Amino acid sequence: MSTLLLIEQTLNGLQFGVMLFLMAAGLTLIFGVMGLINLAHGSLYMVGAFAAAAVAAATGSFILALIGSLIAAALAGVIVEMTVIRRLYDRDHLDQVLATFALILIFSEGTRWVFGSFPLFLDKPAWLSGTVMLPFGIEYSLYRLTIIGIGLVVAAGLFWMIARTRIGIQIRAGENDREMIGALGVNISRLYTLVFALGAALAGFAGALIGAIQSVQVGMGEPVLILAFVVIVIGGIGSIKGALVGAILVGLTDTLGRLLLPQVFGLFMEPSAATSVGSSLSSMSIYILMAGVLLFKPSGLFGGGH
Amino acid sequence: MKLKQLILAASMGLAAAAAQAEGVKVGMITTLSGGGAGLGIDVRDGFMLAVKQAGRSDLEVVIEDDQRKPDIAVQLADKMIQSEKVDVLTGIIWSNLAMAVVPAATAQGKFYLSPNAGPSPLAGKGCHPNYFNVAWQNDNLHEAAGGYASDAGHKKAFILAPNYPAGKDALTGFKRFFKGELAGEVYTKLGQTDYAAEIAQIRASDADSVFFFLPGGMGISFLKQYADSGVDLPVVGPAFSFDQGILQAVGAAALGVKNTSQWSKDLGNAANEAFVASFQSEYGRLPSLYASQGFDTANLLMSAMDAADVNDQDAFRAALEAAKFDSVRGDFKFGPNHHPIQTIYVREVIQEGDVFTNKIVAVGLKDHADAYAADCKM
Amino acid sequence: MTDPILDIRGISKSFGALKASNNITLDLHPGEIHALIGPNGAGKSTLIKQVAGGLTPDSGTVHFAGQDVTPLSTAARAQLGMGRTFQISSLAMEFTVLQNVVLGALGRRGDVFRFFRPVMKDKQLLEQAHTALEQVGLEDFHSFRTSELSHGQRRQLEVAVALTLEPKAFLMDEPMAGLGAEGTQRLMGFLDGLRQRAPILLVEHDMDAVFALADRISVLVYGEIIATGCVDDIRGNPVVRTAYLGEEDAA
Amino acid sequence: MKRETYLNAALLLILLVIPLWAQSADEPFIITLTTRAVIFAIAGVGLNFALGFGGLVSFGHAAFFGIGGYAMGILAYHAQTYTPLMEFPFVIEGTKSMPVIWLTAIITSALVAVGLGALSLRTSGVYFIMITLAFAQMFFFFTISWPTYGGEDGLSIYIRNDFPGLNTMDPIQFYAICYVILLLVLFFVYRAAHSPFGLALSAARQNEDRIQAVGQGPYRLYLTAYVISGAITGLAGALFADLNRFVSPTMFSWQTSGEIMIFVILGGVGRVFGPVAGAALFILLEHQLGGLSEFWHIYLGAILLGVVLFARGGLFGLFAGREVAHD
Repeated sequence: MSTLLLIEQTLNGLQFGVMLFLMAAGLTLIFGVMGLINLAHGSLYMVGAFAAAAVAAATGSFILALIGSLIAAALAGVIVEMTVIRRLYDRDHLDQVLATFALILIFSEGTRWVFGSFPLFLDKPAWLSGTVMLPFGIEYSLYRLTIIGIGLVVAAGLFWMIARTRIGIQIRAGENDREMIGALGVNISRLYTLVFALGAALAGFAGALIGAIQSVQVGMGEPVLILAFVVIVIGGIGSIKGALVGAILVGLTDTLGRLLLPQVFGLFMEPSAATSVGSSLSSMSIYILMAGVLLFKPSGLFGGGH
Repeated sequence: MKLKQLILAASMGLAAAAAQAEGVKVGMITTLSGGGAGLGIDVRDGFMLAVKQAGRSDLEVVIEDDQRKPDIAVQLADKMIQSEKVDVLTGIIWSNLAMAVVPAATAQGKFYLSPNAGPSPLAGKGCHPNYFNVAWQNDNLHEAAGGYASDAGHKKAFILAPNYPAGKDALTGFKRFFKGELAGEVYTKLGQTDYAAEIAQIRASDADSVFFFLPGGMGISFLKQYADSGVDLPVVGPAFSFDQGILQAVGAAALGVKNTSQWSKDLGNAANEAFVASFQSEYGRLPSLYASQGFDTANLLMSAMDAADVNDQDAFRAALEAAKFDSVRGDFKFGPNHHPIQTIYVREVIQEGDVFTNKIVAVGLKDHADAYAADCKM
Repeated sequence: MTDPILDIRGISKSFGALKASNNITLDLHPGEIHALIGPNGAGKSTLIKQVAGGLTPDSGTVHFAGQDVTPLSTAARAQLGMGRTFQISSLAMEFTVLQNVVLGALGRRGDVFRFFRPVMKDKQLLEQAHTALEQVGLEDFHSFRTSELSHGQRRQLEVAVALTLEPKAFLMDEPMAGLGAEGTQRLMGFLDGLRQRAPILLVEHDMDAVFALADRISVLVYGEIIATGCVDDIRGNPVVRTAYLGEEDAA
Repeated sequence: MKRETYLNAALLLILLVIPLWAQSADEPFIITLTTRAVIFAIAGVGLNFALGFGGLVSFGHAAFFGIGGYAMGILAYHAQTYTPLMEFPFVIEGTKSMPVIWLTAIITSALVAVGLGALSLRTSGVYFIMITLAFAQMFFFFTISWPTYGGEDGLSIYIRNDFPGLNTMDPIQFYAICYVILLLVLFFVYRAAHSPFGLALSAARQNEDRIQAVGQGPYRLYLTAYVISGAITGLAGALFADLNRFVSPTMFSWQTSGEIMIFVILGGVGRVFGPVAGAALFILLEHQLGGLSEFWHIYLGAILLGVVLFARGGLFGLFAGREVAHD
C-alpha cells in the first residue's frame, strides 16, 4: 500500500468527517440548548436533499439548489418546532425518542408521497466536477475538496457565532442554565425556534451537498442520523468542539478502517477470508470506537455534566 | 384489509376456449412502501398490465406490501395461504425475503413464481418442483458480466460488492466467467453511501476495468462519485444499477457503462415492442427490467392456466415447465431446476433526448443456464 | 472519653483553584449533637458528600465505627450505619409514605435480591416502618403519596427513613430548612431525644436551633474549620463573630 | 378493585377469545396475527422491566430479540441439516425441541446482557440510550456479514420446532404455547414488581441518592433488571423466530428496537400489562392502516405522535388513570 493512497484516504476520511459535522453540529446544539434528542434530524437532511434536487431540476442552478435546501430545511425545522418539538422540551428522553421516531415515519412517507418512490437526480455543477492535482501528485476530487472547505468554514463560523455574537451568548447561557436565559430577558421560545431552525438548515445543507454525489432517496437520512449520534456521543453531547473532533474521528476510523482492516487480516489469513472478516469488523468499527470512548469517558470526550 | 387488496377480476366475460371451472387466485407479496419500493411497484405494474390485457375473469390477484421486512413477508404468506387460500404466490423482490417465504410456501403445496429474486439455494439443493424462477438465478447477470469483461479484453478487474450473501454470490459469479486476474476484491458495508475509500483503492491499483454490484441507492452513489473521481477505467455491472427506475437519478455519470441484462427495451421482438408501448401509455414511464419480469411472470401463469387446472398440480406444473408464452425476452425456456435458460445481453447506457436508457451492444452469454442446476434433485 | 463514632481526619478537596475543604478535622462522639455551621459557600455540602460518600477527598481519611471508610461507596457506608437526611428531600416521590419507610427497613435488612415475595406484606418490615412513622408523627399519613406531603412532612419522612436504618450515627443536612416555627419546635424536641440513640452530625442554618440543641459546634468558613467548641465558646468567639455571625446580622 | 385490574383481565380475555373465535370461523390468519401480538407483548414486557421499572431507556433491545431468534435459528438449523453445532471440545448437537431452545435463548440473552449491561450502565441518560443502540448495531452488522448462518438472507427453518404432545404447526396450538408463556412472564414480572427487588429498583429509578442512603448500590439493581429484561426479550425472540420459521439480521435492526419501545410506550410505561395493550394496538393499527393506503406509515406516525403529546401514560394512562401506588 502506497503512502499516496493513505493520504488520499485520509482526505476522504476528513471529507466524510466534515460532512458528519454539519449533521452533528445541529444535533448537539439542539441537545445542548433545549435538552432534546431529535431522531428526526435525518429527515431534515433528506428534506434538504430533495429540495435541492427539485430546485436544481427547475432552475438548473446548483447555487440556487443549495440555497433552496437551506430554506426548505430551515422552514421544515421551524414548522416542526412550533407544532411538535416545542411540546417535548420538558418531557423525558423517552417521549422525545418516540415522538421524533414518529416524525421520521411522517417525513419519510410524506416525501415518498410527494416525490414518488424512485430516487431523484441531483448532480454537482460542471465547475466543481473533475479532479485537481494536489502537492505530491495526489489527484483528488474537486467537489470533495470543496466540501472539506465548506465544512471547515461552517465550523469556523459556528465557533465564531457562539463565541462572539449575542445569539451565541444566549446559546451558551442556555447550555449552562436553562432558567438563567429566561432571567436575562431573552425570548426563550424564539431562541429555541432559531436554534432548531439553524440545526435543521445545517442538516439540510449537508443533505444537498452530499445528495449531489450520492443518491437522493427516501430513507437516506437514517444511516447518517445514527452516525451523527455516534459522533456527538463520542464528542460529548452539547459540545460543538466535541462534535467536530468526534466527526473527524469517526470519518477517519470508518474510512481508514475499511482500507486497513482487511489488509491487517490479510497478514495471517487467506485473502478472501481476510476480506470478509476485515469488512465485517470495519462495518462495526465506529461502534466499537464509541463503546471504547464511553467506557473510559462516560460522557464523551468533551462532555459536561449532562 | 379492504382497499389495497386491489382485487382485479377482468371485465370481459368472454374468456379463452379452455376456460376452467374455477379460477386461479394469486397472492402477490412485494415491496410497495419504504426503501426499495420502486422495484416492487414496477413488478406489480408489469404483472397487472399483463393481467389487464388478458382480461380474464378466472384470475384474481391479491396484493400486499411486505415493507421489505422478512417477518412481514412471512406473515403475509401465512395470510395468503391460510386466509385467502391462494393457489399461486409471487412478487417477492429480495433474496432474503424469498428465502424466508418460498421454502415454507412450496412445502405447503403452493406454487411460487419468482419475478425477481433467485438465491442460489433455491436453484440448487433447495430446489422444489413447485418453485419457478421467471427472472434469473442471482449469479446469472454477474456471470455474463465476467464473460463480457473477458471478451472485451480486460485482463485485470477490480471487483466490489456489498458484504452480504447476494454480494458474495455476485463476485463469485463474475469470477466464474472472468478469465483475467483480479486487481482487487472489496466488500463494502451494506447500505454504504460513500465510496471515496474504494475509489481511491481502485485508483491505486493497476486494474484495467471495474466490476461492481451495488443495487439501488448504493449504485447511484458509486457511479456519481466514480464519474467525478478522474478514474476512467471501463465499468461493467449487472443491470440492477442501470434499470430505468434509477438511471435518471444517476444521470450522465452512467453514460457509456456496460451492463448485462436478460432484457432491454430495444429487444426487437413483437411481444416486447407491444409491452414497451403499452406500459408507457398505461403508466406514463418507460418500463424497467423489473416491470418486464413482472409482465413475463403473469403471462407464464396465464399460459399455464390455459393448459391445465391449478388443482391438478402435476398437469399445472407441466404446463408451467412448458413455458408456452410470448416472453418479452424472445425465447424463454426453463432448465431442469425451473430456472430460465436464456440469453443475457450486454447493454450500454445512452441518452435519448432527456431520458437516459440502455441499448443492446452485444450478446454476453447465449442460452445460459445457472451453475447450480446439477445440485437440484427433483 | 469514649472513642468517636465518626472521625474525620484532615481531609482536603480542591476543585481547580478552589479549596472546598482544607484540612478538616472533625469528630462525633456517642450521645452528642455536633452542629456544623458556616455561611453559604463555606463548603458544608462538599464536606457532607465526603463524609457520606460520593465524593472522594484528595487527602485525609474518614473513619466510621472504628473503620476507615474513605474508599467505600455511599451505599456501603449506609450499610455500616450512617443514617443520612438530605438538604433537598431525596425521597421516592411516586411511592406512598409507607413504601418509602419500608424501603429503608429493607435496605437495612439487606435482602433486596428477592423477586417473588410481596414486599409490602412483609410483617417484619411493616412493623419497623410503622414504628418509625409513629416516632416522627407521620403514622396518619402512611397511605399518602409522598409527592402529596407538605415540605415539612417530607423532612419528617426523611428522618423516619433514616430511623429504620438503625444507624450508629445520623448525618443531617439542614433538616429544619423550610419548616415553620411549630415544625421546627417539634423536630427539635425529637432530635433532642434522638441523640441518646445515636449521635447526630447536624448541618443547620437555623442558629436558634443550633444553639439550643448542639453539644458542640464547629464553624466552617472558606473550607476551613475556624473554631470548634461548646455553645458558649462559639458565642463568645470573636473570630466567629466577625467571620460569620456578623455577616449573618448584616444579611 | 382498581380499574387497572379490570383492564388487565379484559386484555387477557380478549387475547383468549379472539383466537378461539378465529378458530371456529376458520380464520387461521387472525390466530397468526394474534400470536404475533402476544410475542411482541412478551418482548415489550421484557423491555418494560428495564425501562418502566428501572428507568433504563434501552434503545438496543433488538440485540436480545435477535439473539433469542438466532438461538432458535442456529440450533434448529443444525438439527435440520444433521450437523453438530460444535465438535470440540465436546459435541453439541442441534435440537428441534422448543423447551431446550427457549432455555438456550434465555441463558444466552442473559449472559450477553450481563456483558453489555456492565459496560453500558457506566453511562447514563442519553449516553445510555446511544451506547445500547451502538451495541445492537454491532450485532446487526456482524450477522449481516457473517456467512455461516445465512448473512443478510437469514436462516429458514422449514418446520416449526417440537413441543411434547402438541402439533406446533397448527396455529391455535402454537398460539396456546405463546399465550401460556405470556401468562407466566406476566406473573413473574408482576411478582417481581411487588417484591423487595421491585421496590428497590423503583426507588433507584426515582432517586439514586435515596437508594444509596438506605445502603443499596443502584448499579447492581440496574444490572440485574437489565439482565432479566434481556432474558425475557430473548425468549420472545426465540418464539418470534418459531412463528416465522425464519430468522434474519432484521431482528437486530434499530427499527426493531424502536418498535419494542413503541409497544411499551403505547401501552403505558411501567405498567405490568402495558406492553400487552401496546403490542395488541400496534398489530391492530398495522393491520388496519395497511389496508387504507400505501402511505400508511404517515397515519401510524401521526397516531404515535398523538399518543406521546396528548395521551401521556399510553393506553393504561388513558383508561386506568394515574398509577395507584401499591400498598
